[in-house]
Amino acid sequence: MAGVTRLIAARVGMGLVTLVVISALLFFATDLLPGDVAAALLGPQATPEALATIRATLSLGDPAGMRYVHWLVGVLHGDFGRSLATGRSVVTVLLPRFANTLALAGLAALVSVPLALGLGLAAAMRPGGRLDRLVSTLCLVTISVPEFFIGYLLILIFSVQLGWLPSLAVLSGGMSFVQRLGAVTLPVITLVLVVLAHMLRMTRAALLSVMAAPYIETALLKGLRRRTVVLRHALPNAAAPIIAVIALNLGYLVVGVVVVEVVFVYPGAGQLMVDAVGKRDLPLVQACGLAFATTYVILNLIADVVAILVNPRLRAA
Amino acid sequence: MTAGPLLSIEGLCVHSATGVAIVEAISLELARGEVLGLIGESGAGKSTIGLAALGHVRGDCRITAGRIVLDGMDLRLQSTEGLRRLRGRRVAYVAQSAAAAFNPALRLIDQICEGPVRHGLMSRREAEARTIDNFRVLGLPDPAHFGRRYAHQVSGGQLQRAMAVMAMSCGPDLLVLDEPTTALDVTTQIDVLAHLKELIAGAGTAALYISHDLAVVAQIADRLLVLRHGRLVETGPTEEILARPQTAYARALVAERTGVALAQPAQTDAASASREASRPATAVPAAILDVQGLAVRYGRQDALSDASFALAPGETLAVIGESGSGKTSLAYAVCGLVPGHAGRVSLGGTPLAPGYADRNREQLRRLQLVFQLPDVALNPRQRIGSLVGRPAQFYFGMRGAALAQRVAELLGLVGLDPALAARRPGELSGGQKQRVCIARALAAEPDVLVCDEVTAALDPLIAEQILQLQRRLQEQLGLAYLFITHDLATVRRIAHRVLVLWRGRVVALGPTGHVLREREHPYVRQLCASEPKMRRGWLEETLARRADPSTV
Amino acid sequence: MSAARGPSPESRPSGASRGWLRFAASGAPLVALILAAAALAPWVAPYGEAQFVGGVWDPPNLQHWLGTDNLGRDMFTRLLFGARNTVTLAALATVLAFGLGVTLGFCAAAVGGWVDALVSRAIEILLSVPVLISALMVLSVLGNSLPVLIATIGLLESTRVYTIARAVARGIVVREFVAAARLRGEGLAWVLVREILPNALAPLAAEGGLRFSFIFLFVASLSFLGLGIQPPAADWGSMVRENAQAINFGLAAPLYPATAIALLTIGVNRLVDHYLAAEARP
Amino acid sequence: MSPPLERRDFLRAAALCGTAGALGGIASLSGCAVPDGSGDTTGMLRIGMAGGSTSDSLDPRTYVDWMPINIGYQLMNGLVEIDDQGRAVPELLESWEPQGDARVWTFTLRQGIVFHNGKSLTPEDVIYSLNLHRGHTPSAAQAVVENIVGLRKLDARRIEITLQGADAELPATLSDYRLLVVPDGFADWAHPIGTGAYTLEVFEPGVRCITRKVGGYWKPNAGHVEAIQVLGIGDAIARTNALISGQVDVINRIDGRTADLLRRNSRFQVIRSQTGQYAVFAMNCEAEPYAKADIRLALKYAIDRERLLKTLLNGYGMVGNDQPIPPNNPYFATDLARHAYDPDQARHHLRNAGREGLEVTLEVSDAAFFGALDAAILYQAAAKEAGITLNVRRRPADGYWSAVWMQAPFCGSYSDGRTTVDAAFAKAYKSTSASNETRWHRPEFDRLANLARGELDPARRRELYGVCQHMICDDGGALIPLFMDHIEAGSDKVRGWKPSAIYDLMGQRIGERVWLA
Repeated sequence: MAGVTRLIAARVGMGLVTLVVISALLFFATDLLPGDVAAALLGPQATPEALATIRATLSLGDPAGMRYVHWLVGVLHGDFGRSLATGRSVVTVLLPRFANTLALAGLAALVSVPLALGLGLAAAMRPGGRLDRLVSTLCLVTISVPEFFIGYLLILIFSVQLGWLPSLAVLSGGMSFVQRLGAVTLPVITLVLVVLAHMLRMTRAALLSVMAAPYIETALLKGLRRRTVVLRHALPNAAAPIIAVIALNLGYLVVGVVVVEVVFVYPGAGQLMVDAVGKRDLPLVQACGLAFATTYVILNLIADVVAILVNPRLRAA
Repeated sequence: MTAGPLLSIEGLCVHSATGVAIVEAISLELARGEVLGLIGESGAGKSTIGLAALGHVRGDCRITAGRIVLDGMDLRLQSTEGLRRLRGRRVAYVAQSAAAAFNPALRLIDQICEGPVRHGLMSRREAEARTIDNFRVLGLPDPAHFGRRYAHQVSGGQLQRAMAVMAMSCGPDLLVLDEPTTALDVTTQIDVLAHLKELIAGAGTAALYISHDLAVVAQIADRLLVLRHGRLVETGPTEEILARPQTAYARALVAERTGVALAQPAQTDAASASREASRPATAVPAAILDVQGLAVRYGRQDALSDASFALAPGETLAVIGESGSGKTSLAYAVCGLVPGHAGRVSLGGTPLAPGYADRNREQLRRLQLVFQLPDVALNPRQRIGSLVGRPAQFYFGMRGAALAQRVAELLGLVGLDPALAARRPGELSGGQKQRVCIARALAAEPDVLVCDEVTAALDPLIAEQILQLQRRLQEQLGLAYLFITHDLATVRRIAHRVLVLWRGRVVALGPTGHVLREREHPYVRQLCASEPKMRRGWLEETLARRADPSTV
Repeated sequence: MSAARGPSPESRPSGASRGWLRFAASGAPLVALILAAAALAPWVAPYGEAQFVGGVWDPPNLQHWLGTDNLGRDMFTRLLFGARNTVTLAALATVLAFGLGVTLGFCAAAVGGWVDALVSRAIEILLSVPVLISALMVLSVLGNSLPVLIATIGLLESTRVYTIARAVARGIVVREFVAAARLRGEGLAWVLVREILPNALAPLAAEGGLRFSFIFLFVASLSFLGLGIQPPAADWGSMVRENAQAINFGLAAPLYPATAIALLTIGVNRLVDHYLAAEARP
Repeated sequence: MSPPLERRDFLRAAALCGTAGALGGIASLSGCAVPDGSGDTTGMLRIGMAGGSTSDSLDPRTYVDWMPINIGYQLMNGLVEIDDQGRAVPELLESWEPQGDARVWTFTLRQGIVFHNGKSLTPEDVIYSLNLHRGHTPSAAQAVVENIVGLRKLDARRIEITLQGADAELPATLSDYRLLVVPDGFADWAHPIGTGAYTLEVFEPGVRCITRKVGGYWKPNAGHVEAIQVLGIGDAIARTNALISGQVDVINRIDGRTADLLRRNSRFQVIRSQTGQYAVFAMNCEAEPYAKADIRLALKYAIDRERLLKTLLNGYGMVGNDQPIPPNNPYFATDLARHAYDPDQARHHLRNAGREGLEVTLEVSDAAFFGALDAAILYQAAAKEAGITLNVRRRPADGYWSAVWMQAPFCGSYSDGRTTVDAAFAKAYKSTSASNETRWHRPEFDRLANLARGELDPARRRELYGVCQHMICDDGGALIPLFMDHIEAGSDKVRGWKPSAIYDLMGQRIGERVWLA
């Protein structure tokens, strides 16, 4: 296991470097954008004096480099700074919404990963069979429709026409668990439809390429059922590519769902970041960026570690 | 258990998806406990027939005609479920490369016990106990815990025996062995062969033993069936075929293994002496390649330590040893593929940088490497013409018509039809591909050709032709060969001098005849004793005579 | 995505060749039809690309086979011009993404060492920033003219192509024929172009099909944030966005561009499978 | 024998399944099922509105978007209210009268009004609240109260305001949504204390806000519903769906087509307010080629206002005539020359300016006003007929107001209706205004506008304002094609809902005005 711990240490180190670089990238990129938080906050009718006062209070005048270093020093002391727009601590603003994003991504993953694996396995059992063709059709159709359109269609059918599910995924303290689940059902289904296709296609491809291996023929010639051969012999060897694509899609679920949040009015971190960039609220942009980046680095780390644990040859290294 | 033959195949025909006939009108019968040898070169359809005995066809081929009756049941009429219940229980298969046949992600014990348990023959505990017994019978180390290992943690020979245990785990009536020892070293091959024979005889199992090596089949098969291009050439009891081969093809097979040369002068021990004499009589010329204190280390393992030798122009130095003896490391180090090696390699007197990247173009040109497996040494997407022509273009800047002309010349030189230039490697046979590799090496007009077991992957007859080609080229072009091999017959046939490697150290170096006659080092003795001879009973004699049976 | 994807399994030669031919071909005519529409749009289209011809979301009738869009322009004409813009935009972006992604991916695999580590880290950084945010930033600073739009999409997509290309190349670089070429003294360029690239075409093609369809969905998302293609040019992704509200009124306006995207995606991916099947048969 | 890998044959199935699935779901809306009122607490008014963002705060000085303004009116009151006829009526005040030349005003406070924290309303509170927006303040309302130079408490019930320039309509000016009254010295804006009918229970900026009834509200027939929940729903389609599926009772900012659709269904009501909100394509009068009056006029005649009204707003609006005062405003100058779509007239002006074959670029984004992009495309087609090549350049919505507005020589802009004509002029037409987007500086106009503002005699004031409108219409750089109605919709359960003269959702006071049947 020494190999694995060494890999984790290297990856964590590399991850930290990545995070610092991302924070710098985000900071200077947002700084490049025209206008600043004062103009964004006060809107078109702002008087020059009003703009000046805000800029002074938020010390926007200092050079970008200094503001960044100041922010970085703050982070090292665990203080992620305050939102320029509302003055509230960035962490208190981001945490609940990031929790929502993770919850939505988690739920979508909980549904889509087993579904993708199950359907992928079933399709690999009888390649070219009825189920295989149906599954491939579903994949190509869901891949080729924009997410917001899938969202609108689902709302139209389940919320407007049938009235079974709310179209607004607004979560409030007072809601019971069932209500909360009901509220996020449609966005979860949308996300599942978006990521399912990619994972499923990959699972099926990985399995079928492993099925061409000589040890599969040996297993079949031992008189084992095709189902047993796929599950016990093919799956463990196809695990690495499957895990890689699952990690990629989980990354998308967390990082790329801004559009779904807008359509379902879901208070997630994606919309928060778009607003923060719009308002040039640098500390908030940084915090959101770091949250997304950390999730991505962790996901990749987990994927690599699991890929090693599944493969005995690497595990023993 | 019906009376009559255990397995009878009548008029079997198998065609590929594109309609090419792979096997035509093959009929055979196999009694209970009898061992039938299927002998023929690759592409003769041996494996296809073996697999047909399990009702299985590879890729997109189809059994187009014939009946396959196993113990009274016609396999072609069985449902998939019916076939499934038969496989493993009544008829079992042993693949050629055990390393590829074992699932890398599962422990050996799980894969072996899976068959009997899934077929409901015994409980998991019983299966494990039986497997451990079989491990002990086959002489595998630490039988109780051997099964806990994974395929990559076990040597080739041990894995092959584990494969046999797996096949026998359900006590099948028929065992199909598809070239079980071909991928092994000579010395390991003997042990595995002996244990297989013992296992089959012990259980009274019938066997179809498939191989392209007559000497090996002769030791184990009661009757032989000679095949060529999917057609039956000759069949009969083994002694009959060995003593009096009827057809020309059978005679060629027998001759090839007994060292009875075809048109060439005899290549017996005496022959190597005459080979040695044919070297130019002038004073020993200055060495074209000189290696001093060559050592290679992979991580904590010393693959090769302190190898020193010299190679004169036009001379062939063979390097022989088992797999893992460091012979490939030696070759790769000389060519610069192992930049971390110690010691000095100099070409034509000037020392070479350890890594090929640091060598100048001229040095790279004068030293060419030919790989063992022609399939992977040629880029599948390039045409033969550009593959062969590229060195000429790269080193000598040949273009257009001159290049095309040079390519035709080279293909001719290696005995290939120049029209092949337009084809892709995928459309050529193993032998043809190896000739292309050699032609590519010659295009650079090298002084030294490093050949890494170039005939190991080829059928005996084809290998013979490659060796003759290389001798002809040596005489015509004055090429020096550093010839890596694990086959003594090859050494006798082509090498002026030989270097014997054992576990990374040089145990013998000198003229071929002298080294093979004196046999000062025990390993050299064992090496010479392990070459299978064309007579029944040789296997048993060798085992009895063996000094320390543990040298595996 | 560390998986080295060999040619996708569908590529294994299929059963009865008759069925295979009929089926695979059905990918080609679909794409050909769309490409023809794209090429001939200005001459074939009944109206001008931005010409107002009727009311808003008029139902299909004789003059307007597919009715009109949210501004009263002929839907069929918009689809034809949309084909032209969508296909050119997606094609150029795909070419850029693959050019950049494959070159970097192959170099990282072939050279390895610190080059590999450095480029992979840089790509990982780009991958971890939400795609829409990075697009928003780049397009806001540089403005969203067509070339900038193509460059941005191409750059962002190249990060995903990089991971695939690197994985595939790593599988090829260890093969003997690459060692043979290097032993000869061949330069990196020859190794990449003549040794690695020909063998990597199959898996990259499979990914190319997917990338191509992801790209015009990307354009739709960009237009969602007001960053899409310059008006009044039509592109299918934005057309779905502009007409999405018609769905609430039970009108099929957004379904035409959405179906067009679906058909193009299916056509392209089937064409790729057709190529893979041909490739797999030596 | 493992079955050979048969080629998949699903193209027919894929095409069919794609279209059929989507089409199958669509039935005409009239027959849709009635949703169960999930999560509906009795007596809670649920508003789904656009105009919220995560950086909103309840401090009136920072009000930029509509959600905080709506919530502000639930918690606090202003000095003056605009009734649905557009007249300024006292709210926390009882009465007011100007002295002499409308430069000095005395205001009398209403008595017996108590803040939520029990403190009763005093002149000090009003003075403190007004001063929040004066002098060194980040508040954008600074421009609105700029004219006040003196603010004095006369006695326990009256305060005196002295102006620098006379303003006959000072009360209407004081009805600005940012001039809300809080206790003297109050600063804890996370928990505002006001005199409104409701107190704050939950506030998640841009997402959700719940306020609950205090009881004993001083204002007659107001503050009926038990509680109000305001949800921030930025996407128009999401808002519409939320209303139709019964998750909210009221939504704002819907487009003309959705309005017609909802009208056809008896379960919903549609409210249309003509508040003087207008879209404008602003030309920079100091930049070529817009410096020449003829060019400006040519561009004004080259736009087809009727088609814009029909296609963009589905009729929900009024044709604009390139000046900020809407036709339904008492001061509207009825004798203005109509700038109807007239390509020949446009060519005539081009010839005068010597710029046949004029080519200009209009920069827009949907951030300028709802449908700005589509308006520009329609304008492009219309301008072509008049021999003008109008290039439309779409700019990203992000940072539009800092990167494009007031930077690009010809760009889209917007103005919501103002309480007074003077406020409208002060916003973008007086040379002193910071947001004079057309850089149109006419001292004569400033003089007349200020004169009119101070004029107490309404007839004279109307006449003066008329001249001003003529100047903007004929010579100004603002091409105002449309006045856009505010359209909002809700379930028929909401009662007492009437169109408003200013802003939408009854001047953002819908919370305290409506009740649930």
